[in-house]
Amino acid sequence: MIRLSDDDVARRLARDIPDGAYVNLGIGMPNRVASFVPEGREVMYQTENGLLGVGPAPDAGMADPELIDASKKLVTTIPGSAFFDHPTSFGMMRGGHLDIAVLGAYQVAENGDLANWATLDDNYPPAVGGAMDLVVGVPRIYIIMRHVNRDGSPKLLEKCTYPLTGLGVVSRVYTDLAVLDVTADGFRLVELAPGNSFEDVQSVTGARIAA
Amino acid sequence: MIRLSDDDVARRLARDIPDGAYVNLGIGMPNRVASFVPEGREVMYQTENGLLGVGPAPDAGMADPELIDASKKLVTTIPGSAFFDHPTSFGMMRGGHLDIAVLGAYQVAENGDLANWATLDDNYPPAVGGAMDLVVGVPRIYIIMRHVNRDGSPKLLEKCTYPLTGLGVVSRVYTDLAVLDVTADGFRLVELAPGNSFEDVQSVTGARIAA
Amino acid sequence: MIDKRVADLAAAVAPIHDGAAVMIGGFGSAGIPYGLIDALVAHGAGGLTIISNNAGAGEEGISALLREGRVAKVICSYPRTPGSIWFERRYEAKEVDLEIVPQGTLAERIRAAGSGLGGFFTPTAYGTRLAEGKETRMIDGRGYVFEQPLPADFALIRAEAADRWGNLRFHATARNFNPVMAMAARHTIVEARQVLDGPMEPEAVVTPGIFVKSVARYAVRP
Amino acid sequence: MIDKRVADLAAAVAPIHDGAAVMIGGFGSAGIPYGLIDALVAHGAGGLTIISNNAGAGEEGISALLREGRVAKVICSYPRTPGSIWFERRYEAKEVDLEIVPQGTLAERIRAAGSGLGGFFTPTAYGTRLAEGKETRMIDGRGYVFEQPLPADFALIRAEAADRWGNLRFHATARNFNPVMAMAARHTIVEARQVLDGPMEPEAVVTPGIFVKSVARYAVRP
Repeated sequence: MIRLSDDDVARRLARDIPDGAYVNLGIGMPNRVASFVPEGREVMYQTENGLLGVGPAPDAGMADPELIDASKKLVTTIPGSAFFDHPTSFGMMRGGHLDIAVLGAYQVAENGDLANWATLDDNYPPAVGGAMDLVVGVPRIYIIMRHVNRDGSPKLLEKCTYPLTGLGVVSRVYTDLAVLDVTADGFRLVELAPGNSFEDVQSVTGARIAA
Repeated sequence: MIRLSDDDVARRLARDIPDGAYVNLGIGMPNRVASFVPEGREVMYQTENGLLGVGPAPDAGMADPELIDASKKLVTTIPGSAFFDHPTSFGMMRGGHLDIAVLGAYQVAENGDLANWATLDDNYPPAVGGAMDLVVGVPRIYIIMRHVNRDGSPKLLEKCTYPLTGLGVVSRVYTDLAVLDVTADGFRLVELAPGNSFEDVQSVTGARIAA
Repeated sequence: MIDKRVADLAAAVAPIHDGAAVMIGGFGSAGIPYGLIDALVAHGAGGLTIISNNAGAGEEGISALLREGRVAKVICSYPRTPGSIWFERRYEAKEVDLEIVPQGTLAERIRAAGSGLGGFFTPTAYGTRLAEGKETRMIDGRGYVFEQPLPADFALIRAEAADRWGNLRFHATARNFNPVMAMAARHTIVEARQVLDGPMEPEAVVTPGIFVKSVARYAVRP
Repeated sequence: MIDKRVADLAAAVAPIHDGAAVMIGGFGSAGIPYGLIDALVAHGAGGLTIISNNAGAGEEGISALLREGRVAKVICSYPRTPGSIWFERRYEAKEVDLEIVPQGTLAERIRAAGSGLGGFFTPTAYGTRLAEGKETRMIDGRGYVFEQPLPADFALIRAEAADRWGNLRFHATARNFNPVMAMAARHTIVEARQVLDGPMEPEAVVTPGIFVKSVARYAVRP
């Protein structure tokens, strides 16, 4: 199978971020999306730690150590930015004010259940952060992830086996093999990554995909 | 009986406002208290509409029409003032952050019940404002009022007959005849207005006063 | 590009439909969006539910909506200020419904709606007539009343300054209910005394633009 | 006269007793009151319950309290950042209890405590492991979890500037949990990068001084 690079998946997702959108990007792969949004679109990124209008990394020597994003990376403000406290930040999320959140996932189920905060390994202390607040409040939850785990096992499933982050919350999944919508009838194919067949993708997916 | 003037009752109450106190003054008689607090005490007055540190009326020509108190009177700021929104203002009240609220009353019962927002006259539309929030949150509720109604009937009672503002909330009552604490055993005399006897005051009070 | 500025007050209130629930900021005479209310009177929408702290005084603001018969219901804490003649007339004639909510509970119900909460327990009004028929609960030996979120279709907001992103700041005690109502309506409309050419300083923003749909200039100060 | 300024960080933390519940502001490395935490380590109080978003990283801040064995319990949303070695060590040795709370629920529980509410229903965590054993309710067809207020004995707060009345403002994303924690503790202690000679401008105040007990200067920026 021909797999898109992480950057190409981020680039594909970025095409679906419309001009004027308010967007929260999760840590890791989701964070790359910002750099691929097409020119001419003004997108306001929210970071849960109190900034709407997250700008790019600062130029050398211009860093402000108390101006960071949720992954603790140094960032900047842009024209139109605003600072606020945590209750306001999470009111934005839960209250349905953001348009899109882009998150990573361990597992996504065909009913839209999402598992992205804990595995079955109890040796680690659990850590949840803001993921559960985002998924209940933001109307469009886009997942960006590899289609399968490193051992080849599927991440798209009939039912999640890992602890859930939220129930029935995922709108769409962008992987290195396909874009899939979550519908009332389960996964539905939106598009295949170039060079792959529907059967190829179905064969590495743990739930039925409607074509 | 010898009755104190409203100003003298306000002056008496003002003596009990300590230096450094955070105080909410209700509309009407309670509002007069501020002008009688002894020199040298710094008191921060809160007005429910979003100002801590309410200053005196503005000088002629200096009025800001959007700088008002809860009774819609023009006010000023003082050094240390802060503006805030309604959720913060009522968080201050309910959260127990203020020290004292001074309110008027229709009736006070010996168990500390307060009636100060509605009478039994149903012709008027009801109106409650912030009174119910103040009484549940502020640890010391001081009532300033005339001891009896115009028709001579008592306002201090075994049980309120008017709709309640709050249950068991009153700490102390300042009237033109006496100062009374509300205790677990009912009203207790703190002091008599000069020239009155205990019997005089008891005779116009609708509940037993412990001397 | 994000640009929430609209041509004028009339354009700003045009989407308000008959039967809408409309929050209106302000307390006393401070922070009332008089320009937007006048535009709403001219616009003509009726059967409105008005959510505000007061119910108008004199002939201006909410009083004008009541006078013109546009209001089906008022949800407020204090409808009875001196001069609330139009509210009293409509209320006595049973032409308008009234729901009285303690002021802090009103603010908190609006905040719950804007923040996506399902309701909360407050000690306010426990044991009083205003808690009748409501769920109550004893928590650590104290009585609480369950209160539900209060959302709206529209909010009319008065700001001191706005930028094209909809960021707002307020003036003195004109802040009051304006920031929390801006969060709680599906469509928040702002009149700003100043509409800035550039962006507002990020630390000075009180209401982030995400809560705002449109901004019109109205420079008059009451 | 109101003057909340104290001589130094040591004087500010002196009232903190063994077994106290202590809120600590900050997210990542922004807005953490490092000066006050160092003073608390030197002060020696132990058996503490720490309420914060994170559980420290490296050898500084909350990590230092964990390293020195002063922490009995951590209530936080995200204890596992790269470098949270001291938290992990204490947790694996079962020397510290952990209560994980979703970040928005943590902020809202703290706000409920500071605002005198008895609890609230949130959709966050409904149907997940973090809602196990909690009261739930269907509201308009959607599942909600009941969450209780979370107060504290002390809060350690990092501000950009403070005046003698305790009014505070913050810098950039160092605001985060600091304002809400300042409301929720019985005794709120502030380190401010600048302690002003005069009053702060009333419109610029983010945390009104009523929520603050003491202010010490700590000019170091991380």
